[in-house]
Amino acid sequence: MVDDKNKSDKPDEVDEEEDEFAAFEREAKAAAAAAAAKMAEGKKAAETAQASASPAAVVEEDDEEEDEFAAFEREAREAAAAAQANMGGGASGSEAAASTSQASEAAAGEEAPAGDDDKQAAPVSDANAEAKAKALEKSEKAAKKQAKALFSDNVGVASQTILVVGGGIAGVTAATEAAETGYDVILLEKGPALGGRVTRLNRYFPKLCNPNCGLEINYQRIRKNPRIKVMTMCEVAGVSGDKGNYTVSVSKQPTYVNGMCDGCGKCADATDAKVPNDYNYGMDKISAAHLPHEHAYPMAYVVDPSIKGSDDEEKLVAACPKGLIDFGQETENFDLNVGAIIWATGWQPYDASKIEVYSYDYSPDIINNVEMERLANHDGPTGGEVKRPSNGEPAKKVALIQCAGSRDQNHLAYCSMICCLASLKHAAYVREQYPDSTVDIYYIDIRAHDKMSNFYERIRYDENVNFIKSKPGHIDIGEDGRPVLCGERTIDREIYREPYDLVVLATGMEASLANNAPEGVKQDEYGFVIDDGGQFAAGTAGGPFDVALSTQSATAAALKAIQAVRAGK
Amino acid sequence: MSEFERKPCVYLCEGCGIKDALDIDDLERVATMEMGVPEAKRSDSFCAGDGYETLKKDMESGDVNQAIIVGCSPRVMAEQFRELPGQVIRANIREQVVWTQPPNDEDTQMMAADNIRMAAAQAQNSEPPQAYWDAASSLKLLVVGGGVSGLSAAREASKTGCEVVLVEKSDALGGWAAKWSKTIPGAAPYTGLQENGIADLIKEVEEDKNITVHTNTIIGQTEGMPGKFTTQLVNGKGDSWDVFGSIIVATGWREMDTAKLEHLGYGKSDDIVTDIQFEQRLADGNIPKTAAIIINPDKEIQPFSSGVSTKVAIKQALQIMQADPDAMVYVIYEELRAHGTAESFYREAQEAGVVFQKGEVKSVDGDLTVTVHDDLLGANIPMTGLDVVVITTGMIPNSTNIDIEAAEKGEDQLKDDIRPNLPLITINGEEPEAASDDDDGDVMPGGPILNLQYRQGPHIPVLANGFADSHYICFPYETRRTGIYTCGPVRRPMTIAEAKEDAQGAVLKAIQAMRMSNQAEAVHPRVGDLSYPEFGLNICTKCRRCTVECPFGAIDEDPETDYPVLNPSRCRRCGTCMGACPVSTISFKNYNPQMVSEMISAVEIPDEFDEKPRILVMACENDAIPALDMAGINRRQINKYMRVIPVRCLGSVTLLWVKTALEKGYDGIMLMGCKSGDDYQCHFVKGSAMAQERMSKVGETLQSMMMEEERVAVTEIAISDTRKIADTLNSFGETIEGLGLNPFKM
Amino acid sequence: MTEKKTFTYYPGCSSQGSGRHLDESIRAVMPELGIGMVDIEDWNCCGASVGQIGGGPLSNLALTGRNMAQAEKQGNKDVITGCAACYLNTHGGNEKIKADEQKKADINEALGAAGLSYNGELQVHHAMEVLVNEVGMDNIADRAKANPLKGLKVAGWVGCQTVRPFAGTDSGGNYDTYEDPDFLDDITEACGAEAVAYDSKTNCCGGSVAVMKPEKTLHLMEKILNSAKQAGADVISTPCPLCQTNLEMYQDSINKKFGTDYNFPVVFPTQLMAVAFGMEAKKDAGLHRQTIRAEKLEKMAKK
Amino acid sequence: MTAPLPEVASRKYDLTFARWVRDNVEGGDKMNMCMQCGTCSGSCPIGPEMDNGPRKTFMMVRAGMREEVLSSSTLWNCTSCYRCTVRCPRGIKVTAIIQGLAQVAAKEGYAPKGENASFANAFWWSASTFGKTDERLVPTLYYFSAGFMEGIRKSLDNLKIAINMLKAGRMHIGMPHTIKDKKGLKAILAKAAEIEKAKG
Repeated sequence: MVDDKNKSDKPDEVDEEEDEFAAFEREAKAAAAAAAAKMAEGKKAAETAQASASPAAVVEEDDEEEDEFAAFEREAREAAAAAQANMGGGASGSEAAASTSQASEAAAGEEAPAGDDDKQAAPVSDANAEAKAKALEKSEKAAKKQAKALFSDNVGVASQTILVVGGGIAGVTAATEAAETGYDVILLEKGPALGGRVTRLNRYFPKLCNPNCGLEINYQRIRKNPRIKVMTMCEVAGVSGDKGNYTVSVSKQPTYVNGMCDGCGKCADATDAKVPNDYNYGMDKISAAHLPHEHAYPMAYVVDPSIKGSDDEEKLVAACPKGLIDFGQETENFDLNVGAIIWATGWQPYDASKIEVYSYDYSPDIINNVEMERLANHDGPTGGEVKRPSNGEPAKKVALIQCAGSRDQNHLAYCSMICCLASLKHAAYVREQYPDSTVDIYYIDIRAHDKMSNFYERIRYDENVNFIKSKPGHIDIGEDGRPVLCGERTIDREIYREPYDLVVLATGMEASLANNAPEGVKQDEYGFVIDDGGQFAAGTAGGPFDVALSTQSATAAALKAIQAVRAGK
Repeated sequence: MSEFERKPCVYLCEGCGIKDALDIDDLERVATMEMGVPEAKRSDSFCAGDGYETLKKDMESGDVNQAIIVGCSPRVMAEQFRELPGQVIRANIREQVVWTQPPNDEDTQMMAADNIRMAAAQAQNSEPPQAYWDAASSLKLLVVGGGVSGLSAAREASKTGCEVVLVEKSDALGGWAAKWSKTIPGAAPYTGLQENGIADLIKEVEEDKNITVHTNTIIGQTEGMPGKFTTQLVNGKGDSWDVFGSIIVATGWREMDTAKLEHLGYGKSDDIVTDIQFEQRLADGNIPKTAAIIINPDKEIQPFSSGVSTKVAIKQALQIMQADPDAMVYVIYEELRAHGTAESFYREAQEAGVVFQKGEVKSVDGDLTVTVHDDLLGANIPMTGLDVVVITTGMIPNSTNIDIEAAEKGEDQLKDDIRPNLPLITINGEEPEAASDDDDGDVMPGGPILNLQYRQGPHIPVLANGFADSHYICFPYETRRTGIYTCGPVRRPMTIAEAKEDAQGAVLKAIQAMRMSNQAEAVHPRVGDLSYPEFGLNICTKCRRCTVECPFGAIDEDPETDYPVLNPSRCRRCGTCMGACPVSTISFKNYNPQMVSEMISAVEIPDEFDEKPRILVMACENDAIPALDMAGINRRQINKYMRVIPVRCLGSVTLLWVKTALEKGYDGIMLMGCKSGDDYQCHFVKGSAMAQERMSKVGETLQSMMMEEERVAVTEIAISDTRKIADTLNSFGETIEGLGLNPFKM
Repeated sequence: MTEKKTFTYYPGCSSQGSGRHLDESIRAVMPELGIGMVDIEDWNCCGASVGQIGGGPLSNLALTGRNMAQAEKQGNKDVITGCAACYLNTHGGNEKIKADEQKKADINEALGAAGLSYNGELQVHHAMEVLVNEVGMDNIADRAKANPLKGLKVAGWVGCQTVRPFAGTDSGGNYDTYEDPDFLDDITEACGAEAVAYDSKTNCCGGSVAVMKPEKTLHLMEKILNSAKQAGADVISTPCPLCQTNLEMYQDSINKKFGTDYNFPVVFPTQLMAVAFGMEAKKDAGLHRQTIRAEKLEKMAKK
Repeated sequence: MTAPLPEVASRKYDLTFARWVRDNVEGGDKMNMCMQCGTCSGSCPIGPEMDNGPRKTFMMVRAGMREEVLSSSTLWNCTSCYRCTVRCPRGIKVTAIIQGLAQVAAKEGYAPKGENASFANAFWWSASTFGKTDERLVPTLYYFSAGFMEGIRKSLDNLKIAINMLKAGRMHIGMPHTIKDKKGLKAILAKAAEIEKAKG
């Protein structure tokens, strides 16, 4: 029997003449707990009173086959009620069991509730009562008509369906927000699973929380919502038509798993062929039949095309209990008719080999920032330890080079906005793993805007993280194979040649559609999508944003799409 | 008396390697004979093929209204089962049993059998939830604030078929935007000074028949809940009442206290002005020959140095140069935060001849001599002969109404709940002390905007530095007052273009909230959930734990009787109230203290001679359970004595369950929730924090029962801890085995 | 070899002095690859990089103006030059004249003083650009079948001025990138030799500063030699006459200063080609012009 | 140079000099685009020899520090390798500006004796007189420009090199090569100088 000593500490703000009352109360609870402790299985303990329904009667007797347990339990309740009955001040026993109708309706005080901190003001005769009641009655009548206007479908449109292209955080947000507002959505994803760029990030700034936590909630929303139809391995070839009536030509690549895979993993056991792991940007290998990654939604295996025609082909076909593996699968092309299109095609890291001065192709210890996210991730090639890819030793002296490709006429002319903050994260990863490590951040401006400036302060607090205002001229490879940064420290005018264990290039954000946009899409000079009344950009398809701004723009895009399909012509 | 007549049936799935690792006949015996489920069916897959057809036929015919599907994780194949009428209850024996335990092993079999026992107990104590009402009282939108954010919100809502009431406390619409001579470019090609455009927006709003505008009006008070916000509109002439479905607070920002700019010379000369004052000069065509614009870096003076100040400095510098190409304009900055495509605007200013100078302003004298420590020249340089010195100012959010005096209650709502200066990472383990001492910032002046008649106080909760913003990165419109959304600079510093897009986002969420409350469904994160907490007032002791601890202020107190009163559409169905109630009298139709107690008791506890301990694991279904699934997906071996019950949030775990488990004979109990504290990751704000606080008192109780404190542990598991969760459970298993069996084992 | 295209050839001042062997090997190999060459009539100095500090900008441009005027008279639309500095000034000047009406008028006014004029129809190309864009590696490889330089290890040192000044501008012939160009290694391979991995590919030797203040730039040249040694090269091949001369003539100052023992032959790619084409070591390849003789290459060459 | 050089500014950060460089030095129109990132100074092969380097020079121009800029050693150490120009993220013609400033410094007499300017003058003398650069006279004139004794010393240093070049036939013996129409070239150059002066 657990006594309830631990109940003595009341919520802190209860006022002082409480002691005597608290003693009684503890006693009552002890009695109630004692009864509950002897509960056996079977009927529910206490009838629950409907909070807002008609006044619940005092607990009736249970029906006939009430066994010995229920008697005990009824006894416990009466003891509790009795204990409260002889309490000073509090409501009397019977009243305790009386129901409360919607208190707020009847007796809201006029001005802000005065009285002690934890008790709402006793109701004063409320001159506004009838005004409120009249307003309420009027609004209830209006609500019926309003519901039709707000949630009804506009007849004049060929298709009310909203197409979302891209299954990253922006696409998933736009799809769920539009579907939960009552509209049918088709969500196209080029890859085998949703999650896009963020599911391959280790942490988000500024909270250093894991991106899959937010994605899990979004996947729950998708699982529950019949209005969202997810189609993976699909890419848009072209768009024609106009607001309210678009025809979108789609091509779907085969995964050679034809039908509802339940993720049992038998096909993976049937082959030891390995392929580069796209999830980790090819930094390690994975079975040719694999889940895209541990948090993949939809959780379905995909088979790498390299198996087709290899001698493992039959083994895989035989291994699948549901007989889903079919190497006859071809690319399918089909058209969709939709009312509005949300481009959530996201971004890709700028190709670091194009920045020839930084010798990205000449040393495995020179990586880009998305590869650093994989290195530090538990599901990454090294299981989360930031090591030198060349020899596997811990990376104790790390350089982070900002504006690698961004703010550069020869590469990306705009600032990609997230790289400074991503590098602050990377400094945190290294410092957390190796207390004796040093991280040098080479920057032009640390652009930590708004609340991110707190994040910048919190990292700057660590004196092993040095901020060096300089953009390195080039990177040589030292005799010992370590990358050597060469440049000028602009503050103290010193020319440096500094070797490092690991160099992370904070490469910028290039719009995925920058160089291969399907025709029919309006774009700006950098390849970011521009709204045109029926097609809208969500997230980084429309510009360099962080996740908070991407999800904000995706929610706005959902509204614009809804307005487009409602307005019709 | 509940009239729901349970017709359960067990569907034993044998596919995915289950029948190779478990004795299905034994499982069927447990489900039917032991747990009394009338019928059990088997198939290689109930998610497809004829297995699925059988399941579908059973439920559509009404023979079965509780399908207990024993197989894979509830996170898989849910799309298949969502169309079936009636309740679907999942027993996870694939990811959590077959993939984490050795096959054809006695303990594996017992674990699977226990999972079935728990699922059956769950079915016996759960019923499908019913909607608390069949229609909302109102589907009208209230927008507070007549600046560009509020005007845009009103228009966007009207364009989506929604009726709007727009309330503005001053006598004119337009807010700050009406004062700007030119504005910052917000779209491609991201260059070029823009026309203000606010006059057309005001005209659109005034001519829109869907929108009713009330100027000189503030909100007297607001009570009720989404779908039924009864609000008093107060203006000089007479108060009026109206009822709204949801509310958008777009009260924007106010100027910072310029007294804090003294060290930058403000006040020493009329020609040392703020950017707001300078805007007026630009509007009047009063163009200086030489000007220095200081991008004010100080964190203490304003919440933070925002991107907006940088863009304003660039805009005003560009205006001078375009008016007079021979003018000399110096923009002095420490970090030039022209992030994203604003880089093109920065380049445009450089092209026009504006000089950008990195340095720290040491002093600004009355004769307009600005002494700058020019980092790049490495010297203190006195800049003389300036006509004007402009200082950019920060945006203080109007999370409170500065024109009315502070309310007595709810002061703690206005303190930032993030200590912004705490170092982010712990280095070699020891707890870092805060970078700066003032942990709890000063309270914001001014009274409540909406004067919410909520038990927890009249204000909308704010984050660091007073901005009424979401704490989450993936959910920018998440709010701790359901149905009340904020947009524009009250949320974070924004330009006009950003505020217009933000208004679109907030309007979508407001309309969505109206639709959800109209259907009595929960909003994010448990979207669509019909269940809601019911209070057994007969044994309620009015201890107020539920009303105080509810993260969303959904429970008020009846002014006469002090009993808790639920406002159902405010509720997010997380169960924190259920976890708080000392007498466990709060329950949901499909998730209640009784149900989980039964599930705990349903597990077969081996007697002490079998040397087989039992560990109860109550894990958050949003992060810890997926992490456990993923440990299974990666085939990581896990302690074979654990029995896992998913909970909606760790905050819903009640002490009754711990007591039941200890009495039942469990040897150890582990609670797994999300990270708490300043950078909390709990989707219900403080579920795991609550659990830690409540469970901290269990230690004394255990000692009083001569049991070791280590038997009950609370740990924080993130969704990415798919390796750590296996190690945590295994090491806890070893601790328990070290402590020996529970002395109370019957 | 049938003549494919004729260029007006601008040899430049170094062709009569320190860069004679570049001029000789160019004159030898180009016809072999179908590139006809006619010297610019009475060509004058281009002003190189330091020239413009001596004279004013317009008079400097006039030097190029005169060359262009002379070349225009001879009819061919395309001018070819082998020296980086000549290409920099002639091509740069030519583009400036063509792009700016005012400059064109001033130049023609100045040229008028000698009865000359230029109306800007010419296009100036670098010898390497012609080899890459006009001739192409396959033709070189075919021609080099005569005497492939088997076993010769060559460090391709492109240097800086040859590829950089007009990088990225379409007028720059765009035959290779400026940070990591491959054309020199391609030529080496086409000649049957082995192009070693060479990390000082685009390092600067110090250019005119090396001529004026050698002590300031010896460490740059040492790095270039050291990388070639590390890479196991037998010879360094460079297209720029100033680079060739600097690296060759300062090797003993470097050895004195750094205590090294470099004795590294520095040749031109056109010399490698001449040998690979089976042409004469002296007359065509000008191997006798090396102050540090390339013995291994000489053994391979036909006498 | 077209417009006359403004005198030293009365106050720091006076933009008159910067605006003058913008209008009169090739590539100067883009100089204000400099965001002080340091790529140019960081890429310069001879960076350590320079007192300020191109980046700081641009900042000093902005700060109106005319004297310091024109007498800085940076202007005389540029090997014109163009690395700074191709790498500048803002597309500024760094080499052209530095060499343009060197031209101004030489014209205004800031060029230190015995430095590149003397070599440049010798080079220009040979080019304008013979129409060709004589690889023997130009270095010799340069050696002696820093004084007779210095001239002797430098010539001896390079004697061995000269002999090698002679042996290899890469140093011409006899009168310097010249173009045929020397008179015509002289006239052209004179006219060009005259046009330039007229532009003032």
